[in-house]
Amino acid sequence: MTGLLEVRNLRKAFQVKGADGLEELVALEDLSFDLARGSSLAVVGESGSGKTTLARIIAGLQPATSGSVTFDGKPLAPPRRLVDRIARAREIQMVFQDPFGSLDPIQRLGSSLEEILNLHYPGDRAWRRRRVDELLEQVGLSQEFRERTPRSLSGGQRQRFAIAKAIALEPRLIVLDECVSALDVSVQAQVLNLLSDLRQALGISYLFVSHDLAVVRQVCDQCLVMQFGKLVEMGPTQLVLNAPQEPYTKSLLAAVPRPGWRPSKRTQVHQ
Amino acid sequence: MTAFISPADRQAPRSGSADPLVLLLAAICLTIFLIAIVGPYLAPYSPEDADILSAGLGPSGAHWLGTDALGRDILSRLLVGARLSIAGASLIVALSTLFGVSIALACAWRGGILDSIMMSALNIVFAIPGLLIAVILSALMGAGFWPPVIALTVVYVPFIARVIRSAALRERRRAYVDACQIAGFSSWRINLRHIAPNIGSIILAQATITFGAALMDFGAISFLGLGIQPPQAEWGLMVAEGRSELLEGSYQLSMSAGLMIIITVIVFNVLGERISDRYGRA
Amino acid sequence: MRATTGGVARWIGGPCAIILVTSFVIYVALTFAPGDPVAQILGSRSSPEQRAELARELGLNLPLLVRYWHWLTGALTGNFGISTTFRQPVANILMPRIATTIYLVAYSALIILAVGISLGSVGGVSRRLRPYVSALIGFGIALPGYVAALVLVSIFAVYLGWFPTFGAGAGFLDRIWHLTLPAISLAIGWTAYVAQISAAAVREEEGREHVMTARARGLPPALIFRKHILRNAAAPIITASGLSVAGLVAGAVVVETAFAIDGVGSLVVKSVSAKDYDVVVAISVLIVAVFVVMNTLIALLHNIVDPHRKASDS
Amino acid sequence: MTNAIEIENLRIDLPRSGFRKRVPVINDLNLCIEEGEAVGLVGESGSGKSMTTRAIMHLLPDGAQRSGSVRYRGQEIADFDRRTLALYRSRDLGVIFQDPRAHINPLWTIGDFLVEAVVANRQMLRAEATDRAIALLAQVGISNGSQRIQQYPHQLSGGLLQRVMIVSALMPSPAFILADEISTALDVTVQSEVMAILSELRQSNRLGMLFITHDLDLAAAVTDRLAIMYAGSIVEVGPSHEISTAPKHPYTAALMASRPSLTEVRRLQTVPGRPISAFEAGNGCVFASRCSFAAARCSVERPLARQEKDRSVACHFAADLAPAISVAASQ
Repeated sequence: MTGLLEVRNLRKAFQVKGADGLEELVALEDLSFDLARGSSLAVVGESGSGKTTLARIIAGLQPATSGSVTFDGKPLAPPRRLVDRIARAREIQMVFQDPFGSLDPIQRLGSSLEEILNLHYPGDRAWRRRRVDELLEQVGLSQEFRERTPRSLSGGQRQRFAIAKAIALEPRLIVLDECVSALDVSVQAQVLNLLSDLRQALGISYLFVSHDLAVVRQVCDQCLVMQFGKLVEMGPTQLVLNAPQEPYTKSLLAAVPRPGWRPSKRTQVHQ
Repeated sequence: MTAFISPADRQAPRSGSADPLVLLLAAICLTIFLIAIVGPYLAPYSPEDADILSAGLGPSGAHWLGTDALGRDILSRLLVGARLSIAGASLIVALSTLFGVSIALACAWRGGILDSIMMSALNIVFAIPGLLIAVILSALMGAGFWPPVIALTVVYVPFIARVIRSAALRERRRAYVDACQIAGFSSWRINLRHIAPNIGSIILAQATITFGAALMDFGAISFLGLGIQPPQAEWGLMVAEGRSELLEGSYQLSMSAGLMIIITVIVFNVLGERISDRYGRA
Repeated sequence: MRATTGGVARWIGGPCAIILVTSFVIYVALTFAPGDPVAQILGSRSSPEQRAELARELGLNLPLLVRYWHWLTGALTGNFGISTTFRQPVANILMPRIATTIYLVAYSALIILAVGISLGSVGGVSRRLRPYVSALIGFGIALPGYVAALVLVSIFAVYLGWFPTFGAGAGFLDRIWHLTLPAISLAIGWTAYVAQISAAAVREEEGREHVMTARARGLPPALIFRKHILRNAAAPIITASGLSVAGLVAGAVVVETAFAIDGVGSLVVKSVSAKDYDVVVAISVLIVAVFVVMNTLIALLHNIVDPHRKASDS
Repeated sequence: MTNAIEIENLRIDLPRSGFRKRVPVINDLNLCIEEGEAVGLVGESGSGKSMTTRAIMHLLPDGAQRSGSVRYRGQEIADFDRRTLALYRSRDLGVIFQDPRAHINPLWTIGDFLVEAVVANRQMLRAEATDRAIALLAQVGISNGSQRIQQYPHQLSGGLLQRVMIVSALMPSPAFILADEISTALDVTVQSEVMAILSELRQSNRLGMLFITHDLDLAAAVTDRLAIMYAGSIVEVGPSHEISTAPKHPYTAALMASRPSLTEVRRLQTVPGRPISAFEAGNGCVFASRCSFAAARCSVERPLARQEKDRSVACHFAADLAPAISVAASQ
């Protein structure tokens, strides 16, 4: 099994204005991991763990401060030129947390998908229309959605459409940044099942960023726990969640409400 | 962080039907524009023909709004004056919106040095009061139609750029812009096809409100004697021409021109506010 | 210690730099303005030799930067050049007029702050009065100062005879009497603007969650309004008030002309028409300075009002 | 035991953009909370949970129309005069909101926020109140209270700020706590700690509580009874441990079955469609459009809540469905 994505010594620091001029805020520190082809890797952590920064770097929205990201054997640099951006778009796609902000509010769904297809695979109209219908169907939206705008969609429908946009280019990796955390539980289940189905059908890899351990278990076979920008623990999801090695992972697991659970004062790990 | 759970946004069955008040106001605006275009053909008298014999007449069947001190028909001058006033204000709005929006989009998208240089340059223009710029530029270029138009364009560009820049920045931070980048779209496409249409209502509202201000300021410069020169007709100039008659208790000239300005400005302002209230927040 | 020197540089150096840059821009712009000041002074029948002589005397043959430097050093010692129309030093002409304009602007500023903020608060809080207040505001914003001036004159001066129609008066009470109508016509637009911003800020603050918390805790409505609504809405209200007071100085140009008041504003219009550029430059720089100082004051006040900035500043 | 809060046939209509008339957001809601009892109100977005807390505070949004009754210790709160209402809000209720950063005025210090209500309502003098605030801060695990009260909200983390919010609710020694999604914005480890503190304080002071959340497991862990809410109505009420192990209403069961589990991977049960609001519900059962057991009767006739010992279920077929539902929920 070769790695689809190899991350080595990744570091990201932001310059922020502090009390004494500029200060360095480290979001990621010396992070290394592999994502195997066809595998689904969860990145788990609480707020401030740097997981969203990692997702944005891999998707090409932010440059890293140092370290390297290799995709399919080729180094992945921040796409400065348009050609690079287009090339990256066909390899890696992303689904965002906020289902209400991540879609252009006034663009109809059909036109949104066609815009993407037209840019990457300029073909005849009939083919594009067929493909749009196919994509909508794949995420469980009927054809009548083609003429609707995101405004008239519920959160779950929006998120499913965002997934349709992500798979439209048949990428090899989809970065999912907290993509179900804003959804109601009953709707979240629909999206989680959809993600599992799509992975089986299309063989896409996921980098699944989440704070929710139960959700992670549902979608991912590999799991990476982060805290304060550093890697805490990594391994097969089942192993990490059933037999956590690190105290932080244990405390994280202990804090998740479940039947018979009682809140405890000593779960928060202070630095 | 949780802003997107706000119930107003959740389903938003925003009805596609337009606001009736907006339609009515838009109709009035169109009428004003129409008057500006066909006004000269509707005028019962020539606006520049002085007739000392019929000077200073009150309203009558022959002269609905009376005549001025030179015996010119006030209604005719109002109708003809609409052309210069409205054309001046429209040009100012069109030019300042064009430049303001382009600067704003470029600054918001690029950020960094371009943004800070642009914004400090605009801040320096801001540091000089608008009317003062207009007065100085009129001095530089001489009186007439174009000097106040150019001067007021310079004055309004920073205002528009500032408002639109902050709207564009807000828009740029929304996740759909990231999504567009990830889909491989070019910066031009993202700005022109996605960001600009989404802040379109803000641009429209800003332009509408600027129109009112431009009409008033264009008139002010003529009022000061630095813009349109007599015997041409322009509303602000007519207000100034009526000043001496006012002291003698005859107020048709100043008041009719003043009222035209006020009504036009109110209509445009209310329209602008309605647009931004109703369609501004996406 | 480092922070204090940095603060001084920011609060004093920045505004000074802007004044310097704008004064240069204005000076250069007007130097290239059409119309020859030498010809203005000597009249058209003067000989070329006479003109060259005067030009040398006035330093017009020197390079631009040197001339600006002379002007700047002069200006810093109160010498703004010589007016070609009045044939007197600019400073002598300006002094009495500045006093008049300050009276006018201060009078208007008082009206703006008192009426604008209270009208805005009422419009922001009272659901019942809101439509009337917004109608009033809408009318005020759409009323150009020069039209307002004429309306007020025709009603209160010509028809009722309560106030004089022109002039600035002498002595404090006479001045107040003379300047009432001009001050009101100057203030109307800006009052409406301040009221509009205040109403919007108060309304927005009123809908905030922390105000709901205050209500849920049973705090008295008057306390909620003062401590949680008005206090939090202060920032935009300060900005609007500061901008309008600065804008008054420019607005005086129109209103002083309309009421034939001998102030700085009417002088600039006359001087522009007469191509008396030394006067125009002096007044422009003066107005810009007031504008810049007001903007700095706004920023300072913001820092006092907002603990977030206060904390990151110290 | 007496009831602290009784809500009877509560209906709230709100004006809504895009609609001509007001539309209901809460419809025929009935709920009683005994003195000292903790009740969890569980529901998804748009179910009307937050509007219920606002009805209890008597702090409805502009233009809201309310019918039915909300009583506190037997007295109708709509009949309170201004003074009584202020005292009821300040002394009887302690309210904790979801997002402390938005719900605390950023321009005043923590100390000012904590003491202002009790001082303004003449319950305590400022010095007394400050001492109490510092003591309470210590109880919620903030030991350096005398320094904290001089700080501004932006200088505190979300978890600390939520504890400050809890202290502010406890300042006037209320009899009843209203907690609206108080841990949603917090990380799980912080949530666990804040909830533990709140439970402890509640038990030692014998406070009643209405705990509002979308997380059924969390609610079950900190309350005595649960009320499950859907589309502006309560569909099921009962003791927390019973509901969370043996739900009787199809919606409760669906909610549990769609939640992924920490311990095993299985195909999730999904509920088709999205959560609806009260005004979309029509005349029948509020859940009828998404219920997999729905029959013709369900979409025309609204089921009444059937009381059975200490549980009540609003479903026509609650008795018949029991076996099917217990299988679904335990999956």
